[in-house]
Amino acid sequence: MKRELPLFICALMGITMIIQYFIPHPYSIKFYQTVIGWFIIIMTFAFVLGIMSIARVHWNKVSRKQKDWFYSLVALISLSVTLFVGFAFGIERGKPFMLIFEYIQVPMESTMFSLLAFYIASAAFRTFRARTFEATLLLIAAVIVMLGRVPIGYMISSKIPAISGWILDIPNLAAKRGIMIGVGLGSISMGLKIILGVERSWLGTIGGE
Amino acid sequence: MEMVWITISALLTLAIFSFLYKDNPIYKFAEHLLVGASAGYYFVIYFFNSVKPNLIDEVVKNHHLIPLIPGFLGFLILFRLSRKYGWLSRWSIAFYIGTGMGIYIPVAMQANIIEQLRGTMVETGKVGEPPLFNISSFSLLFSDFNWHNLILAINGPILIIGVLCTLAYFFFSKPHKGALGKFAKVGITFLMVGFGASFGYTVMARVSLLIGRMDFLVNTWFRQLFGL
Amino acid sequence: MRLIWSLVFILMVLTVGSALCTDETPSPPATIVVSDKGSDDGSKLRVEWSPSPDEKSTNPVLRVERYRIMRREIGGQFEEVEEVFVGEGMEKGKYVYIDSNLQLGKRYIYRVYSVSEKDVVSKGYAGGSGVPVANLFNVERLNVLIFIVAFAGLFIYFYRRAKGGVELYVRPIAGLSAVDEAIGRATEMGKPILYISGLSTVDDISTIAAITILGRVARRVAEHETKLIVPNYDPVVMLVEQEVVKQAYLEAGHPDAYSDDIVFYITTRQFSYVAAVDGIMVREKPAANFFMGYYFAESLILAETGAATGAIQIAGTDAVTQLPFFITACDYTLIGEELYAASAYLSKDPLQLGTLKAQDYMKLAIAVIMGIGIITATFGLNWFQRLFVAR
Amino acid sequence: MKNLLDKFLKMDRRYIFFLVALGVIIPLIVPIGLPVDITKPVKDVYDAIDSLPEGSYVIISLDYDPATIPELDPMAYAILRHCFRKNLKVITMTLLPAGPGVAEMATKTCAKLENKKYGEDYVFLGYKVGVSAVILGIGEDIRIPFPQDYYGTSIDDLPMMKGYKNYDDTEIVITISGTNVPASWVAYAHQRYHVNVASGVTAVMAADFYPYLQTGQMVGLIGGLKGAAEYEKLVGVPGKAFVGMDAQSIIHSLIIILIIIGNIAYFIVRKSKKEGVG
Repeated sequence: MKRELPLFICALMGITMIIQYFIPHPYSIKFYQTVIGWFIIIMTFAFVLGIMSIARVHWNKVSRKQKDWFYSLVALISLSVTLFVGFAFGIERGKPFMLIFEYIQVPMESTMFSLLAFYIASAAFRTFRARTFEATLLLIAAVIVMLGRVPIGYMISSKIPAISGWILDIPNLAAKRGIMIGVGLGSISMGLKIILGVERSWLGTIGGE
Repeated sequence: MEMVWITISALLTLAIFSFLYKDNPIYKFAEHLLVGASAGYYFVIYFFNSVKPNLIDEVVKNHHLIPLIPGFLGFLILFRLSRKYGWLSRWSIAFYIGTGMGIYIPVAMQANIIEQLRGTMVETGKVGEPPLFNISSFSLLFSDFNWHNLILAINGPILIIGVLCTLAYFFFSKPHKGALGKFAKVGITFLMVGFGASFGYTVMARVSLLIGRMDFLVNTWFRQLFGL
Repeated sequence: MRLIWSLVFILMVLTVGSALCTDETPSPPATIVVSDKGSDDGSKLRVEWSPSPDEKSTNPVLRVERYRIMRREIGGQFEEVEEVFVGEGMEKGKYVYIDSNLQLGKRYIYRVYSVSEKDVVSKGYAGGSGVPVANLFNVERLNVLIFIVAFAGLFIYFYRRAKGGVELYVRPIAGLSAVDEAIGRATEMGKPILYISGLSTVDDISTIAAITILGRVARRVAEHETKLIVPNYDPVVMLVEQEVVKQAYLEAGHPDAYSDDIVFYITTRQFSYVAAVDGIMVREKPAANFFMGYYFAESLILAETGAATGAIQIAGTDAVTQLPFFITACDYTLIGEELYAASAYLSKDPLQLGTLKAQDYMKLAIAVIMGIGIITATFGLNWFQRLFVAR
Repeated sequence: MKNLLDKFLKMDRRYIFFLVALGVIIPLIVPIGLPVDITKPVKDVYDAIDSLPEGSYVIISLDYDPATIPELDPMAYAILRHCFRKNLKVITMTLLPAGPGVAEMATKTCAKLENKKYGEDYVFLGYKVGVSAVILGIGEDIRIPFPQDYYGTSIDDLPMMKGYKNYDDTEIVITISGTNVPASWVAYAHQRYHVNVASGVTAVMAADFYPYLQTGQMVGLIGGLKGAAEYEKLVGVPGKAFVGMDAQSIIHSLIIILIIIGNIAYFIVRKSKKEGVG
C-alpha cells in the first residue's frame, strides 16, 4: 500500500494519458480537460503546506531569536498582511491587495529582473576569454551578434547585421535542434522509467533496490 | 496619494539595486518584504482564480460532485503533517506525476523529435518547400559564383551537418574516439557558436529592462517629485 | 479504421447551371464532395471541389478569381463561410477547405459558387452536404504512436539485457565527476551545499530529473554530514523532495540529521524567489551550488551571484535558451540530454544505464531517417516528409 | 604593468555595474543622440507618408499587445505624430483582441501632443474579430466591419469620415505588429485592393517580412527599436527609442570593449607567465 499503490496509480495515469492523446473523440478531450482541472485542485493543498513551510522557517528564526530574526519577522508580517487583505477585502483593482501588488511587489520583481543587465555584462567580462578553441568560438559569436543588434555594428561594417543574422539562423538553429532531439529522447526515457517504475526516487527510494 | 505609492515603489527599487553593491540591511528588509508579499499574493490569487471557481463554486453552487475526487486527493496531501500517515500523500503525488508524464511523452515525441526531423529535411519544415540539400542552388552557384549564391547553397548542408554532429555529441554509450569523436567535436563547435549567439542576442532585451526601471526612477519618480 | 469512417462520406454531385456562355456568369465548380474530416472530435467537415473551367477564361467577366463557400443547417439560411482564392489550398488538383466549429452529428449543406474578377457570381453552384462524426483514433498522429512504440520497445529490450547482466559503457560526463569534488570541498570548508531544482512543476520531466539527482547528492551529503539547503519554487516539488532527502539521510545512517527545514518553500513568483535565493547565497556562502531542472531568465542572476560568492557551481538544464548563461557563469554544465543521463549515471544502477543505450539507438535511427529524408527531399519526393506531419 | 593587468582581470564586478548604470542613466537625463544611420526600408516608410498631401486618409492598424509595447510603442508614436504633423486624417484600429487598450493609449497620447481633435483629425475604431474578414470588409466599405467607432458613435456621425468609403480613399495602410498580421494586410489589402502597405514589426519578426520589400508588396518596413529610433530621428521627435538606442549602443559597446581589453590583458599575462616559467 505504501509503495505499490502509488506506483500503480502513476503507471495507470501515465498510460491512460498517452492513450488519450491518440483519441480525438469529444469524451476523450473532456476527460483530458477534467484531469487538467484536477491538477489545480490538488495543487491547492500543496500550497497550504507551502505557506506553512515558509511560515515555519521564519517563525523558527523569530522564536529562537536567530541571526537576522528581525527580517524574518518582516517576512511573516508581510505574508500575513497580504493574506489578510486578500481574503478580507477582495482582489479587485484598487483594493489594498492590488495596491500591494502594484506598488510593492511588481516594482521589486521587475527591478530584480533588470539586474540581468548588470550580470550579463559582468559575466561576459569574466568568462569571455579565448582560453580554448571552444571558448573563442563562443566569444566571437557573441560579439558579432551583439554588434549586429546596434547601429555601431552597421557603422563598422554593413555586413555585420547580415553575418549576425546568419549565425542565429544557421549554426544556432542546428545546435538548438540537436539539443532538442537529445532532450526529447532523454526526457521521454525518463518519463518511461517513471511510468514503468524503474525510477522510484520520487517515492523516497533512492538506491537501485 | 499616488505620489506616495510611487515613492514607495521607487525606494524599494533602489533597495533592490543596492544589492549590486553588497548585501545590506535595506536589501534584506526589501527581500523579506517581497518574499512574504509574493507568497501571500500567489496563494490568494490561486485561491480566487482556481480553487473557488473549480472546487468551491462547483460543489456548493452547482452541486457537481466530481470535483470532490481531486478535492479528496488533495486532502490526502495534508496527511504529510502526520508522521504515521504521511505515506497517504504519495497517492496524490503519484496521480500528479503519472498524469504529467503521460501527457508529456507523446507531446515531446511530436514536438522534439518528429517536427525537428521534418525541419531538417526541408526549409521551414513545411512539406513541399525546397529541400535543405538543394541541387538547384548548387547549379546556380556553379553557373554564377558569388558570395550570395555560395551562402544560399551551403546553408542547408551546414544546418544538416550541425544537427547530426550535435546529436553525435550526445552519444553516451560509445567512447568519443575515432569518427564519432570527430563528429562530436564538430558538434561542440556548433553548440558553442549557438550559445555565444544566444548570449549576444539577449543583451538587448536585458538592457531594455534596465532602461525601463531607470526611466521609472528618473522620469516617473524623481522628476515628478521635484517638479523638474 | 479510416475506411469505416470513410463510408460515412456523403457524396453528392450536382452540376446545376450547365454554364452556357450566354449566361455571362462564370461556370461553377464541376464536382463537390463533402465528407467528415476524420481524426477529429466531430467538429469539422472537409469540402472538396474541382476547379471551374472558367479559371483560365480570357474574359475578365468570366475569369474565376475566387470561390465562395456558403453553408446552411437544415431549416436555416445560407451564410457565407469563406472565400477561397484561385490556387489556394489545393490538393491533387482539387480545392480543399476544412470547415471547423461545427456541431457533432448535425447535417450541413454547402454550396460553392465561382466569383469572377469583376465580382460576377456564378448563377449555378456545386452543392453537397455532410455530417461531422467523432473519431476514436487520430490517424494523423499514427507516426507519433509508431515512434513511441519503437522507443519503448528499444527501452524494454536494453532494460532486459542489462538485467541479464550485460555490462554497458557510458562515456564520462564532465559535470558529474565534479559532484563528489564539490561535496568534498563543502565538507572540508564546513560550508553548506545549495541545491535548486529549477522553476518548474513536478509534472515537468526535467524537474523529476533534478529530484532524482538531488536524491543521489543528498545521500552523499548526508554521509559527509554536510549542511544541505534546498529552497523551493513549487510546493509539490517541495513535498516530493522532502521525502527524497529524508530517505537519503535514512539510507546514509543519519536519520536524525534530517529536518523539514532543509527542504523548504519560498514563493511561486519567479523574481521574488530569486531575490530570496540570492540572499541565501550571500549570507550562507555555500561551497557548492547545484542548479538542476528547468530555468527561465533568472538563470544568470542565480549563477552570477553564486560565482561572486566563490562557490563551485554545477548546472544542468534542458532549457535551451538558458544554457548559454549557465555555460558562461558556472564551472560545469550538463547540456540538455546530459541532465537526464546524469540521473541514470549517478544512480550507478546498471538497469538505468541500460536505458541510455536505447536513447543512443534511437538517435542513430533519427540520424538515418534524417538522411533518407534529406535525400528524398532533394529529389522532390514529398511523400516521405509527409510521414512526419502530426497534428 | 603585469600586476596591473592581473588586477584588471580580477577586477571587482562592481566597477562594471557602475559603468552599466552610468551607460543607462546618462542618456536618460541628457539624450546624446548617437548617430543613427537611416536605412532604406525606414526611409521608404517616411517618404511614403511625408509625400502625402494634407487631408489624405491613412489607416494605422496597431496590431500589438502589451507584451511588445517596449519595442513597438516607440514606432507607433513616431508614425502617429508624423501623420498628425502632416495634417493627415488618421484612422486607427487594431486586429488583436488584447490590442484596444494599447492602441487607444497610443492614439490619444499622440493626438494630444499634436493638438488634434477627435472625429475631425482622427478616429479610433477599436477591435473587431477576424483578421482577413475585417481587412477585406474595409475594402468594400469601412462601415461593414466598423459601423461604429470604439466609443459607439456611428461612423457617419464623425465629420472626418464623411466621404470616406474604403481603400480607394486611403493613401496608405500602416500596420504595427509583433505577429503575422502584416502578412494578412499584404495578402488582402494590397493584393486585392492595391492599397500601399507599410509595416513596423519587432526585430525578431523583421527578417520574415524583408521578402515583401523586394517584391514591392510593402512600401517600407521598420524593424525593432533601431528602426523606431531611425523614424524618430526622421520625424524629429526623439523619444523612447532614441534614448533607448543610445543606452543600447553604449552598453553593447561597453561589453564588447570589456571583452576585448580583457582578452588582450589575458594574453599578455599568460605570455609573461609562460616566459617566467621558461
